[in-house]
Amino acid sequence: MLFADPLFGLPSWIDAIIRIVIVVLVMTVFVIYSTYGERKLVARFQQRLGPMRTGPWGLWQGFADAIKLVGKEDIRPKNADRWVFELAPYATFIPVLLTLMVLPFAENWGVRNLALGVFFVFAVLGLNIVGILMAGLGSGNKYALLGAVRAAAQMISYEIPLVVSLLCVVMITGADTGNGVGTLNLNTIAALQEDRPYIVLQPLAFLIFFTAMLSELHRAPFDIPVAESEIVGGYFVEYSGIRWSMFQLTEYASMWGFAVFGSVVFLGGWAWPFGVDSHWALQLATTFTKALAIVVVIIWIRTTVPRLRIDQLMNFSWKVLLELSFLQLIVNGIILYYDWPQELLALTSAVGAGFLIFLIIRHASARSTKGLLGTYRTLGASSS
Amino acid sequence: MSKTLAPKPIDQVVKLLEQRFGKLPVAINQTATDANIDCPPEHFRAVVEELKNHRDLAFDFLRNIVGIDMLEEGLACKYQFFSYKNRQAVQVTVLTPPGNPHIPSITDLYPAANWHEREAAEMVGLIFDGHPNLKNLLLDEDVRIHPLLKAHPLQKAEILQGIEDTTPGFTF
Amino acid sequence: MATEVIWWIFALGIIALSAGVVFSRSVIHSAIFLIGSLAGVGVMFVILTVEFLALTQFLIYGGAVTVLVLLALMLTRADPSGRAEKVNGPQAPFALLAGIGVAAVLLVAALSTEWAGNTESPTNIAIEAISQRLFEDFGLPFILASVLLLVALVGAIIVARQEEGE
Amino acid sequence: MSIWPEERVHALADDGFETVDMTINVGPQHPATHGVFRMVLTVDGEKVVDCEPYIGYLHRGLEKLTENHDYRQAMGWWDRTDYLAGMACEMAYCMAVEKLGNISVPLRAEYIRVMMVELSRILSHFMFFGAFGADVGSFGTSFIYGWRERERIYDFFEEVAGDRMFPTYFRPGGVQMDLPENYQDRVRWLLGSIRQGLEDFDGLLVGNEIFVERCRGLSPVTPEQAIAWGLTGPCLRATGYKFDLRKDEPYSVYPNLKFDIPTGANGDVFDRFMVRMAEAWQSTLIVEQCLDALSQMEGELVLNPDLPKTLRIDSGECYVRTEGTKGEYGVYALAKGGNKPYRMKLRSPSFCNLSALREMVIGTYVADAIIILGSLDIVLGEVDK
Repeated sequence: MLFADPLFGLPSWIDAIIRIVIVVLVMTVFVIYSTYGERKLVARFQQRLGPMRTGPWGLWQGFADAIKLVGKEDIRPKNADRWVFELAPYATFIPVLLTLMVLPFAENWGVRNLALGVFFVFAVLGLNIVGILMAGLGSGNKYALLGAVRAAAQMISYEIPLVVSLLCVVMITGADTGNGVGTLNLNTIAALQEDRPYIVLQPLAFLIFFTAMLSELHRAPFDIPVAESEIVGGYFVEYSGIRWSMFQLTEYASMWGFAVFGSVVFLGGWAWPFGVDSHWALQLATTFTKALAIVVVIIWIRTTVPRLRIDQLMNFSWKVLLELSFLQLIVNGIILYYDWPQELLALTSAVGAGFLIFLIIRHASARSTKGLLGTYRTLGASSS
Repeated sequence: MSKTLAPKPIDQVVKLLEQRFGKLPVAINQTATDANIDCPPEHFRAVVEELKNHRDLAFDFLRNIVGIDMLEEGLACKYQFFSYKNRQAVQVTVLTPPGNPHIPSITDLYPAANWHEREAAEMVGLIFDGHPNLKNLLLDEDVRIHPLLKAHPLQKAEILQGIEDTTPGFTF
Repeated sequence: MATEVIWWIFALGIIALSAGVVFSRSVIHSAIFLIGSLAGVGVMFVILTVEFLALTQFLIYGGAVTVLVLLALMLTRADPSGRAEKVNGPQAPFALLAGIGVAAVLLVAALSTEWAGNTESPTNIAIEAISQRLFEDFGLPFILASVLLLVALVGAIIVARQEEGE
Repeated sequence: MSIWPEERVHALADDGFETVDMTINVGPQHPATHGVFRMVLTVDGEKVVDCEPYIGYLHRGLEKLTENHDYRQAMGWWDRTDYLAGMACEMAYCMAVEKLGNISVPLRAEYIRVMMVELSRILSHFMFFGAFGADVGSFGTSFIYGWRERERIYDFFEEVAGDRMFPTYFRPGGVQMDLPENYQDRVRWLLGSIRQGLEDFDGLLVGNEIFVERCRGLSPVTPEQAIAWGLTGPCLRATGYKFDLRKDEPYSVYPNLKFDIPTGANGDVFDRFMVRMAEAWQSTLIVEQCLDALSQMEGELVLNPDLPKTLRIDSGECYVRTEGTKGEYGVYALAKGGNKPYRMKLRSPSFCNLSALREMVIGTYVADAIIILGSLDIVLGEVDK
């Protein structure tokens, strides 16, 4: 295992605890401000102002919400399964917390620098479902149960394209490290992108990763497990107060976690465009900016796009994303095996990404949706 | 399908109905808007079947069912039919004798009649024989009052009948 | 020393959770205890510094298998409220016999084997070495196993589809 | 076409697995029910195998109240039936009273009425677009889009009548008072922003492939089914059947106005949406013609001056139907002397459209059931009377 130097020369485990505490505290502040930021951003998309009353431009709104949530009554339904119900928020939160442990926010700025970083992230994220299932089963509510079933089905389906799209990148790191052996270490993956981020080489893989990420996060258009207009919040419908805020914390923490993860793997992390030798503050700012960009896009999509149906969601995963991601994997393998130039990688992946986008657009335009209103815009245009 | 037919004048509809129903013991007259057939309950089914199935009549659409409390005359039920095919409208009035508010249901001919009949049943106490599910629709399921009867008070403390403990209900 | 303490804590924890799997009255609780116990085994692997195995344990057993168990439970039970359900039927004595048998076999095997490794200073096996073994030394058996699993998967789907179609 | 049998219409999917059917209660407090409506869905996994709607949570005894109030007093209750388009309900009520009492209405008042009713139709349709978008899951953005134009129309209503949702502006024999001074510019500006709003919806929802994918081909209804189930209004026209009471049984000044009746092709959810879009656009054209006509008769009377203080109607019976925002809004009225109607009955389009819900949702997914319910565009004030 690679370890960065312990802070102040402390023993390794004290150093780890200090780092964990720092990450958790910073994450909490981030979560509080990302709820505020999301509300502001969504409000702007909807031609509103968003929170304005608490502090200047409503800046303290997040803290006010947090205090309100902590002070709320913690309600447990009568026919809930007590321990399952009460432990579920923690069971969802811990895996997300664990993923934050391996993310490099700048060079060696992270809790631990694992050799198996990428593998660790998706191994631990798999456990996330357990907490959701516990919430759904323990609540004694049918909406919650339905939400949990949907969440489990969806997360299992989308984990495969997610993992395969990451493997595409890991394959390429093998060509970059020089010895032909790829790396799963997130820090190394970031450092390898000093010259160009992997999104240039693998746009298709990034598209697949981004889509699968939206699904894993239960964000629109894949927010089927929490669909407010159908099952009113899904698996956390029965939670209130602090336990509900644990779910919110999990949601936003995992959103940031995925954003940092995606920016490290695809967007060059802290290394691109300022190089591996830049100042740590610049590196931190770079990572933050990239993660923020991903988060903003997630929120943007949420405000504009309706929700898919569960069967359409499954079809999209199993019939489009899975095939494309495996195709990308095979093409990468061929190109890397014969040592063809990397421009070919970029080209094939870009063609694939173009194909994916074309598929979606053709699907929409083939149905000539724009015609109907146009016919009735003027008088007598449609009179028979 | 999409041709626009002019609505048929009422007197033409009345004439048409007189040709069809001259033999039956029904009275044909007209209201301010529609032709009207006054029909006793026992001939009601036959009249409606004729209205629905005859080529010249072809009343394929049930607009509305109104239950009315006519006090000492009994309960009346008015059906508004419309023919999309021939663009004509007719109203069928069924007056049930006091104490015997039974009318055959027409849900098998017009699926749309289902909720209308349920509403008329709970509001004035008509009974539609052959209706698949004559439960209360708008009122509470276990309430057995008929609020649109003229005898039912408007501004009094109402006692919801049919509930075991007869505590006063809502006061308006 | 510290490692040993942690090892003992987790070992006892695993035993307690496994007992929970057997003795809890609700199927849901059993499944959750099972997840806990499997995750504990994963932690044991971490203590032995075989991270790859530990993560695989988390991914396959913690994430996938138990989730499938829970999903199957959710879809097949009449009462979604998670109330206790009778799990012990007339098969209990046979299950006990089978359990004792398996435990005995495992114990005998564990005690009679001459273990090659050394728990005092475990060796850290790099993932490169594992992949070397898996994809080069034992490449053909690995691929054959994959094909077998794939065939089983496709077969399962076909069987399920046929029943739906009729 | 089954007639609501007690037994299951669709046999449970026999896929060889011993799965358990689950009943889900949706409503009366549920974001998708647009008010206090409740339905109990029996689901097999995600498929709906049965649906039992329950209504009446908002029953206010409209008909009983009308029987016990003066003709003019009772009109306020009728505002509150289709509370998204109060003026359209007033129109039907006033027409019924006028029919009973043989009351004539000045021409200027008729044009004002039609203009207000068409603006109400736009109001109601915008509410539908917004709420339907939220049903499909666009996180409130469509809602806010719909609200923007609604606020502007409501502001105009407030200036005209003093109230936004329940204006009580019409009177038997005309309208309460003339329009404010600057109404021509005001309404023309309104029409511009309404058209912009429709374009925005066209871009936000219809231009979105997920929306189209969700709505296309969902619960297709044939014209025959629609007529048998009692569907009227946009739900009927979406099936391709061109029938609109404004054209086919014309009333008021509609014969003098030029407009088209938009129809769909498949009767599916998407067509219901598009028919309403096109209808709202046509309504703006009608309002424009009304404005032109009104500018020719400035200063004329807007209320029949010969009416007594208390309306007394000796006898009469009528069934007046108007094209309400949701379908055929019919009023049955029976007078037997005195200053109160003997019986008044509302044939509410939402009520009749909703009665077909069960047939439509069986066999669809839970998420689709919500969308189908949304596509019927029910208003619970009208359903429950």
